[in-house]
Amino acid sequence: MSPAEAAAPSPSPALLAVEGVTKRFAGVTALSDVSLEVRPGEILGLLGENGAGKSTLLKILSGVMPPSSGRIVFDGVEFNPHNPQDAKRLGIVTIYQELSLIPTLTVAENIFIGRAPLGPLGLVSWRKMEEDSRAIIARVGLDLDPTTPVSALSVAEQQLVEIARALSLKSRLIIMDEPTSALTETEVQKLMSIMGRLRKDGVAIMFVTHRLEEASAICDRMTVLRDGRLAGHLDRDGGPIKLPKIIEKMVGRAASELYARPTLRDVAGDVRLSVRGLRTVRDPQAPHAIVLEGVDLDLKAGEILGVAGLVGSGRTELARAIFGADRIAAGTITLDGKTIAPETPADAIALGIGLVPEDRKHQAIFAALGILTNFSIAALGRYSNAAGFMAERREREALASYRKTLSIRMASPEQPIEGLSGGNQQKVILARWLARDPKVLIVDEPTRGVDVGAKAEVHQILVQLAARGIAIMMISSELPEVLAVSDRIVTMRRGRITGEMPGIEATEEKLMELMALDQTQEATQ
Amino acid sequence: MTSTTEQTQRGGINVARLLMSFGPLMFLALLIVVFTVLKPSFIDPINIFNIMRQISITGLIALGMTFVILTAGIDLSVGSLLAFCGMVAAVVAKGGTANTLSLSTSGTQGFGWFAALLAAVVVGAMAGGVQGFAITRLKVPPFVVTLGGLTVFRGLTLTISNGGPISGFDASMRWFGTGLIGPVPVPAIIFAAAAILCHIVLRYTRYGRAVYAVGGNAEAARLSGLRVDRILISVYVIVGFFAGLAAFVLSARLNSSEAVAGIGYELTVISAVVIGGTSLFGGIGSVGGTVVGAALIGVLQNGLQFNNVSSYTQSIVIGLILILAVAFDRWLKSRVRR
Amino acid sequence: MTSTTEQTQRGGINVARLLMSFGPLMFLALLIVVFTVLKPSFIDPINIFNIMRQISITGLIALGMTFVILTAGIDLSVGSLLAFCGMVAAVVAKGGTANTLSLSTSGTQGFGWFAALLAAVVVGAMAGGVQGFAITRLKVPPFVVTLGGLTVFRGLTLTISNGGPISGFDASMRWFGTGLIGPVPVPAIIFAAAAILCHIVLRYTRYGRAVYAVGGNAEAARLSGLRVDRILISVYVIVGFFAGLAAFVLSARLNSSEAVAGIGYELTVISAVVIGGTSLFGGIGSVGGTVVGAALIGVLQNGLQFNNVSSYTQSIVIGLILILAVAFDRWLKSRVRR
Amino acid sequence: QDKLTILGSVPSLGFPFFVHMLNQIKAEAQAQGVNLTESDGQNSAPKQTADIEAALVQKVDAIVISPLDVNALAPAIEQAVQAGIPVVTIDRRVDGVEGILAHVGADNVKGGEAEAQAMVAAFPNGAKIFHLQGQPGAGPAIDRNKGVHNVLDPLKDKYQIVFEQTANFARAEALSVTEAGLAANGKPDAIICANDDMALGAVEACAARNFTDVKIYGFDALPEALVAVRDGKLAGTVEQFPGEQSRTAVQIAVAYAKDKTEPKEKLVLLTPIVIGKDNLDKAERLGETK
Ligand SMILES: Nc1ncnc2c1ncn2[C@@H]1O[C@H](COP(=O)(O)OP(=O)(O)OP(=O)(O)O)[C@@H](O)[C@H]1O
Ligand SMILES: Nc1ncnc2c1ncn2[C@@H]1O[C@H](COP(=O)(O)OP(=O)(O)OP(=O)(O)O)[C@@H](O)[C@H]1O
Ligand SMILES: [Mg+2]
Ligand SMILES: [Mg+2]
Repeated sequence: MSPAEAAAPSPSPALLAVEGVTKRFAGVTALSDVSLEVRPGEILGLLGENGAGKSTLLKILSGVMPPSSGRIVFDGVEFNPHNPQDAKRLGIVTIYQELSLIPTLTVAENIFIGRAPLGPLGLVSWRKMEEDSRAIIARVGLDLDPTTPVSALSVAEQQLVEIARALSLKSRLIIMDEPTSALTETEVQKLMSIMGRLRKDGVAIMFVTHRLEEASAICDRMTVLRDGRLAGHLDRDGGPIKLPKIIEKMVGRAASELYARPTLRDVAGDVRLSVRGLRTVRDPQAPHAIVLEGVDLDLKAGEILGVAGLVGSGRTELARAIFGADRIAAGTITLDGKTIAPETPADAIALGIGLVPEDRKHQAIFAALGILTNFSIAALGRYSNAAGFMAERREREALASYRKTLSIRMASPEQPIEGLSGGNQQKVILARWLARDPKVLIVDEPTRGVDVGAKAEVHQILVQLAARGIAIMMISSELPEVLAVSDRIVTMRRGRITGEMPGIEATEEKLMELMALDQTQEATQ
Repeated sequence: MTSTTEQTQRGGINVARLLMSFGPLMFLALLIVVFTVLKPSFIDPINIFNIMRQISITGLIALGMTFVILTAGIDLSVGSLLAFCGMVAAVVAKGGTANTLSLSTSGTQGFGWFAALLAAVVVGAMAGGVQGFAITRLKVPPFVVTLGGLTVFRGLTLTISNGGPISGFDASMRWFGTGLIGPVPVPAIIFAAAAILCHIVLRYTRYGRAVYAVGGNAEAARLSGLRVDRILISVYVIVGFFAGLAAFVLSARLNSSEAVAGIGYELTVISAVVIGGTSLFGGIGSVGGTVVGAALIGVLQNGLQFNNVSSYTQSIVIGLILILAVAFDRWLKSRVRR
Repeated sequence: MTSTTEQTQRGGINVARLLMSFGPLMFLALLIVVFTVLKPSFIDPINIFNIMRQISITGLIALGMTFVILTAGIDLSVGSLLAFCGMVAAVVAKGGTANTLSLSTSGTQGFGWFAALLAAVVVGAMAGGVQGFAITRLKVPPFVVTLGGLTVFRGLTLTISNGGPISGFDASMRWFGTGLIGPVPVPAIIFAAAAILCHIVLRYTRYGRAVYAVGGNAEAARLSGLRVDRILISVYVIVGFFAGLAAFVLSARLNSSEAVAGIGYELTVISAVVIGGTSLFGGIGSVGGTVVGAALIGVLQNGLQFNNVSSYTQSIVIGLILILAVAFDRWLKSRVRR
Repeated sequence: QDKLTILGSVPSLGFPFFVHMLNQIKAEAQAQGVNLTESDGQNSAPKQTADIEAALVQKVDAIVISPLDVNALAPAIEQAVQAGIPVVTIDRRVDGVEGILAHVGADNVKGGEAEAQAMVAAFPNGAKIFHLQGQPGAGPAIDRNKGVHNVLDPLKDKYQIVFEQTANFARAEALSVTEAGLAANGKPDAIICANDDMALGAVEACAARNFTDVKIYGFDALPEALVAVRDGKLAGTVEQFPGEQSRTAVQIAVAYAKDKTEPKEKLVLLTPIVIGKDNLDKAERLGETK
């Protein structure tokens, strides 16, 4: 396993060298004897399945936690960061997988955290901070008022703010842990071009993603982890690194076709869910959230409806409105021919509607609680007897079976879910809703942070559910995913449905056209 | 194959958990040993039962407070509510506010112990419900609502009783405070039974799961279909119920309901819960921890009094030991995790 | 084109913000109007200055508490610490614990007011620092540490003073409690100056913004490279400093340092902060809010007393109005955002 | 408008003793035909000070006050005196303020002495004693404690205080503390308590252990304690005549406010007595014990 250095014509000395790093948590060895190098002006992809140890490695590099053993050399000097500040001082800037903005502060303050621009008298100049941050977020294509509190932003917007912040810091090494997991094509393209520019300036970048096309397109080299061990390095060989090669390294066997195009299934089911003229009010807590401006939509039993749209197009808002999570101003929703008006998620769930929300950390997981509780919380009725006592054995059996089908990597059902890798957390949340067996399942970014193998499994599961007659609405920012599983696809823009086509006819180009019309024209209204 | 791995893994985590929960428990054991060495009669059954009887009042309320704190709430009104419920119980037991001072033990006055008990717990639960309603519907933080409750209930109590106590209950009522079953004081038995019940509810029922979930992440709980508001209201009803029950037992024990009862209890009760490992930010904690926390405080106070330590020094020692007990627990946990 | 949109947007938000912060403020104004209508002499400058002097003690501590609560912490020890610092100031002012009761106003005894002031604030800040250290290093939750502090500092105070008060300070020291600058009481001026300073620190310094960041999400703040532990320790130093300052002013005002001073202040102080809109979960709040909160409580107490409302009824009314004031604020906020 | 207004201020209406005091002030004010502004110090010197300040703004004609603390209330009372308002203090005397119209009181130190002396009289051959003290730092607690020790310290050899703890003037705490004391030290001969509430708590603790012959002494002569004395549960309680103090104080204050009548005596000191079974009729509030 010798790193093939031949690819780079004149290999500059490594900026960062990781030598034999091991990290153990209680009972789990997350990393074992991992070594790698990053050179200035290079984009190194770090790949691996969920739980392979990518985030753990990156956290060690950015001073969040110390390694159990091993050595790190940065710029020729041994590097033992005790806290994130030590890393930051050397020019190591990190975008963490779990969003790490401060929700109570504004966008501008988050960007300038700890380094607010000072005016005369040494006092913070709010005006300068806001002006500068406006320019900074504009670089990643974000156009919002920098005085908005971060708690009012969507996940995608938060991710963009984090990226913008990281890019605005003086850096020699940028560590990006799944920065694109909630972004759509447009934003990803912008990020890629910025990364390209940084590479030219001699900045080193470590980049983690589960979207292999992305990785393949931008990475100069890749390091692949498997079960906490080094699985190997891959180099650009004239052209981009090919996906099958990556997958083989990741999973240890030859890759099969991952995104199978849907065959034209016979979806003759009746209309199960029907939405007419749906409008929502501006939510006082989230002034930034898109308002639906009259959405009409039909969802048939046994069908997977893909919903595509750019960040902020209103897809999440649509899902939340149907689910009773947000207040509806006008319009009707009918389920199996009966008009329904769910006022709370509990109402919607009782009617047979489920929602996997996009913001895992804030809206889905109970971080400190065990996996078992996280799994069964939406189906407590199913796993308890009439007297209200939990039927724990049944509950455990159910979890065990989902653990197998979804290949959830975990230590025990009692383990707090925060100890799981991001992708595995997502699988537990999916299992939560599968256990509920709803009539209508809405999944909002269902595979955010899920690795390729598991992603295919999730798609498989969605198809199987649909085959059993469940109506599925899938919101995803990853067009290949939308194309892979949808029987039918609608596109949204600014709170309206802008197009519809059968999945089999759709292409990325056609969808993009419907999704992305010039937004700036309408911005002033 | 997989099942064996699972089992050993589960076993491993359980041992770790047990050890972790041993933090306050080990400290409690240590205290008992130290006090016994200092004065062997400390461990006499009489004194142990004294301690159990003493912690039963605040302990009962602490059980209810555990529910509240698990939802990331707080109830500062418990001391005043205790006084209020006690006064209500006294009025019912005596059949009115006349004749408030007779110490007679004739069995015929008023409406009897059962009516008094019922009145105390119903009033307590209702008062809790009203506060829960203000918290969920008016969206006023629990701290503010129950701080308001603290002064309102005290004012109501003083108004009912015009500042004075109501004393002298019949023997059947007094049994709940002073009686024994075998050698064990009745209040201790009530507390133990309530603790077991609460443990079962929190650990083994759907409702208990929901309480933890609401405290762990209220928004996620809502999106998982839990009726968050109802659950929040319910925990304030529960703590109110326990304040009422504790009030009844206290009045029975003192043979008197006083307007000044329970002043400052909120802090004692919350400490018991927090020392027992329940997080003020919700979602983490257990009834077992609360019982240990209450016992720790009780043993500490009794042990220092037992050794006739001066009250000034007592304050200092109690404060330091409470901090040490929790610090020790944290230290132990950080060790086990490694 | 874009810039106009921006401006209107920003303007819009500012107006909204102002209106929102008007919640407790509007309520305060309403109360003042009501009390003035009931009894016009309520608005006499003398009475207004009385109120200002009355709120200055708890107000000063509330300023420090705002820092603590912004970091999602809490300090229950402030009342005891006030007594402790007051006693220290008294000992220094009198030059020892002998002669504790002389009411002489000769200027020659002890070490003078400046030494007393210095001693009070230094001891307060150090005591806060020790608590902050226990919170960050021993990982004991603030609630537990400062609850321990509450009993420890009280015990220390009683030990120093052997239970009794220390009284009789010289005129130069008494000026800080009873003096006037123009028509304005000195304590009110001290409070106002401190409030302005705190406002500037929290709003316009990097340190202040870091306090908000730590409270908003400590883990994220750490990941962003802030020294979270140092910031946490610093806020306890600040609240300790203010407890010391308040102790000095109180002793000067009462011409006496009492061992029982400040009992129950923790709740009054925390209420002022919370009513002022600061979230107990950290990251949200302002000094302006705290000042309004303190004023609201002060006006309410004074106004009810002014109208000779019976003490029991006062309790009930104060409790209800505090809840109402916050409920009104929440309601207003939900309206404005629409 | 021509009706006079006086301020009646007591340390804390949380305690029945002061409730009685204020009620008596109220009754006498009514009898004298003057308005009364009530003030509850809520156990806080700044609160009682604030009440006085508010009264000064309203220009009351006289102040009758039982100060929470003799030192801490001095500045406020001094302010009132300087504003030319007649002040009569009850129960506790404020030192060092010139120009107070009168003081009507019964000294807590003297009361503590009387309590201890009654105990000594009951056990001429010496006794094993528990002592329950009041809230640490509170004025009455300090004074009563001082009184008890004034008497017992010189007699250390015969009268041993084997257990001395605070129970913060509270009944429930007294019960727990006494339980601990009984478990640790066995049965005492006598328990001296700094107020009736604690004494009644001690009664319950002794009753639970069937120690019915322990002589327990209280302080304040509350109706409930008088009942207990009558029933033989308490050996005695100290009567300080708060009602008489209050009424006398109001009379003095009103007389001066009406037509500048100087009081006959500037200092009216009532001697505290211990009420036992045999002199129950001397108790001021016997009438309330039906
Ligand atoms: N704080 C922790 N405590 C215990 N185990 C942990 C902790 N953090 C991570 N782990 C474990 O370490 C392993 C590696 O996790 P890590 O987050 O590094 O995976 P990852 O490669 O980033 O996965 P993903 O692609 O899902 O983000 C996992 O098995 C995880 O359960
Ligand atoms: N009532 C609400 N409370 C909190 N957050 C909300 C609320 N309504 C919407 N949001 C958030 O605001 C964001 C904007 O919603 P919208 O539907 O416009 O996004 P989207 O089209 O799904 O695109 P993306 O999620 O990629 O930004 C969502 O992410 C959603 O989480
Ligand atoms: Mg990861
Ligand atoms: Mg979305």
